[in-house]
Amino acid sequence: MIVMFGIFLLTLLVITAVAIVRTENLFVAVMLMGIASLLIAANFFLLDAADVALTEAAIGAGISTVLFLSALALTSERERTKSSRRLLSLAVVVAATLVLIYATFDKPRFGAADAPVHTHVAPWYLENTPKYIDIPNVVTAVLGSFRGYDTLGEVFVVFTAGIGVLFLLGSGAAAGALPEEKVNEGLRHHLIPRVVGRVVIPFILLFGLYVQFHGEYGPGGGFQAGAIVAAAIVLFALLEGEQRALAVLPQRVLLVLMACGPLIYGAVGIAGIALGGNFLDYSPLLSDPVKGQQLGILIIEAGVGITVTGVLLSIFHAFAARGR
Amino acid sequence: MYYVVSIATLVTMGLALVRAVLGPSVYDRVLAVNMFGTKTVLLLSVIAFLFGRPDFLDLALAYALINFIGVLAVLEFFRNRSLRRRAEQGEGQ
Amino acid sequence: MATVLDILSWVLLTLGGVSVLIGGIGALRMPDLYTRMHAASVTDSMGAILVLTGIMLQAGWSLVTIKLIAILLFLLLTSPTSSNALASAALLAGTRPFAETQQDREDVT
Amino acid sequence: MEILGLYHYWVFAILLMTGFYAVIAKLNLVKKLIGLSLFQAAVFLLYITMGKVDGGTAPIFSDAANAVFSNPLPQVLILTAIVVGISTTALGLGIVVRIKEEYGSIEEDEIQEIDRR
Repeated sequence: MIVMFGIFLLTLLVITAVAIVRTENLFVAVMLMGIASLLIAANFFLLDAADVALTEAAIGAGISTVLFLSALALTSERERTKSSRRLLSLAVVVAATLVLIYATFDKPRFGAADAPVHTHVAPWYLENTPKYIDIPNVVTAVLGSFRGYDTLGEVFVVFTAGIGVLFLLGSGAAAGALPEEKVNEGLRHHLIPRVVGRVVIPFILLFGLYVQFHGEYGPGGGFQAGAIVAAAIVLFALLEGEQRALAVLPQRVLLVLMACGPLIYGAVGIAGIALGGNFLDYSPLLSDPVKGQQLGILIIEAGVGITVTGVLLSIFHAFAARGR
Repeated sequence: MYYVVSIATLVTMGLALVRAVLGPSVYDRVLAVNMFGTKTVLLLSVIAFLFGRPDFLDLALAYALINFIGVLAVLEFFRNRSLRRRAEQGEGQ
Repeated sequence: MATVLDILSWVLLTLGGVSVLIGGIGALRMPDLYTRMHAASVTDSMGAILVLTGIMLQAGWSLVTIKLIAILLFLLLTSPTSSNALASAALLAGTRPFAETQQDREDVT
Repeated sequence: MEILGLYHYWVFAILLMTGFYAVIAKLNLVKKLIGLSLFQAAVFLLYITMGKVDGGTAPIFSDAANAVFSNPLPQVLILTAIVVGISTTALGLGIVVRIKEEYGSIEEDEIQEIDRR
């Protein structure tokens, strides 16, 4: 039955995707992307990926809509011209789809337990997580410890992307079209969102911390928590004006936060070497290797959370500053 | 009994998607996204119980908390646009 | 006692499902933005209250119930807020309510 | 039922190619980025689909004994990829905004027209 739910949601997702591509109004496309994100998160949840669903929720529900809308405000809301090679593209795409669908007939059936993916390293992770790390959430264990290198790389990619946006757009303010007194006041004149926002923002921050530090025991971790905290501050900036958000967390602080994550992560790795282990081996951190692993995961998750918050907020402020 | 609620929610999601695709105005699409968000919260809560893993309610909680940021961003977007248009008209005169 | 709770929660869940469905149909069939918003947002809150209370009765007293109460509270706060924000965005952009009779037309202008 | 076992992969194929169509057939740069996001989402879906095991549950240990767990590895890869995806999309949007400021347009053909002059 739950499989049928998944199939229904996927069908809705295909309809949404086609509608996204067909519409010429970019604002509508962004709104439909919001729906697609909700559908994808629900699907992840049905496919047993609670952690991934939480990440998609944290990113897709707020940040990505806000970013696309600020980019639209700076460019245009409509597609103006139509390509002359639409028919050719359609033919290519249909042919490629058919080839891909033909290729799927060789794939193991959905949910097959003996599929090649499940016979390689995954059973080892499931079996040895209690032994080496002893935390309930295997995803966090693999993310933080077994494949710590991977995650280090991803943190650097996020960091680099944030730096890239700051290089392109600058962190300062550009001259803008809005009259001075109207700038930066956000939705301050809309009483209801403001009051509700004041009530909700502390809880979002609290929930972010919960997700950050409960990540070893339930769905959560640095990536999700970073996005949730960033969402709370973006909400604050929307309601109270961007200037006040910058007063709370100035650009300088955000830059430091961005750099903190990779530094903390790398420092933990080097501490492992200094204490006689390998790079990113957390076992020597404490006398008990299992406790050492847990400590290492806790610290690097905190680093990841700090970087993700810093990068997402810097990106948001960079786009918002261009709009002035 | 959970199945009845989930099916009702899924059908409603389908109806909301039809509204989002048909439009006609952009606000109808925002309305549909908003509806879709609440329905997703309900669906996720119910399915967490269907799975027998109610500790996954965190996901529904995340959506309940941050889903309205998107709509507020839309409000801010339209406010800025009308301000900008007014400023341009002011320069034109 | 357990049977009473079960029956009560089933009734609540079914009513919740019905009200969610009514909201969906209303959002599809109503003639203009504001009536659609009315159909969607009111049943949103009603459906959330009924469904989540129904689940709560099934869950019994635990951390799960607290989480469900939190979800319900935040939904009741944020969902009407976003409806309000949407309505003010639409009014700001100059969307007028649908008017069927002469009296209505005079009222909205 | 046998044929439905591949439905998830077909949706992946269709979604991937819908995104790809937006990238190659649309001239608007923001639309191309939206297409790329769809493309990305399709890949995420493929990975997570492959990790699912019948009768499994999320790979988070609970009190219930003898549970079957789905594959944690694809979930780890995609979890980080989602955050990387939004950062790189933001980078792309930043480039588009700069292009708009320099060229006054975000349509591919108009930009090429200006370049040719």
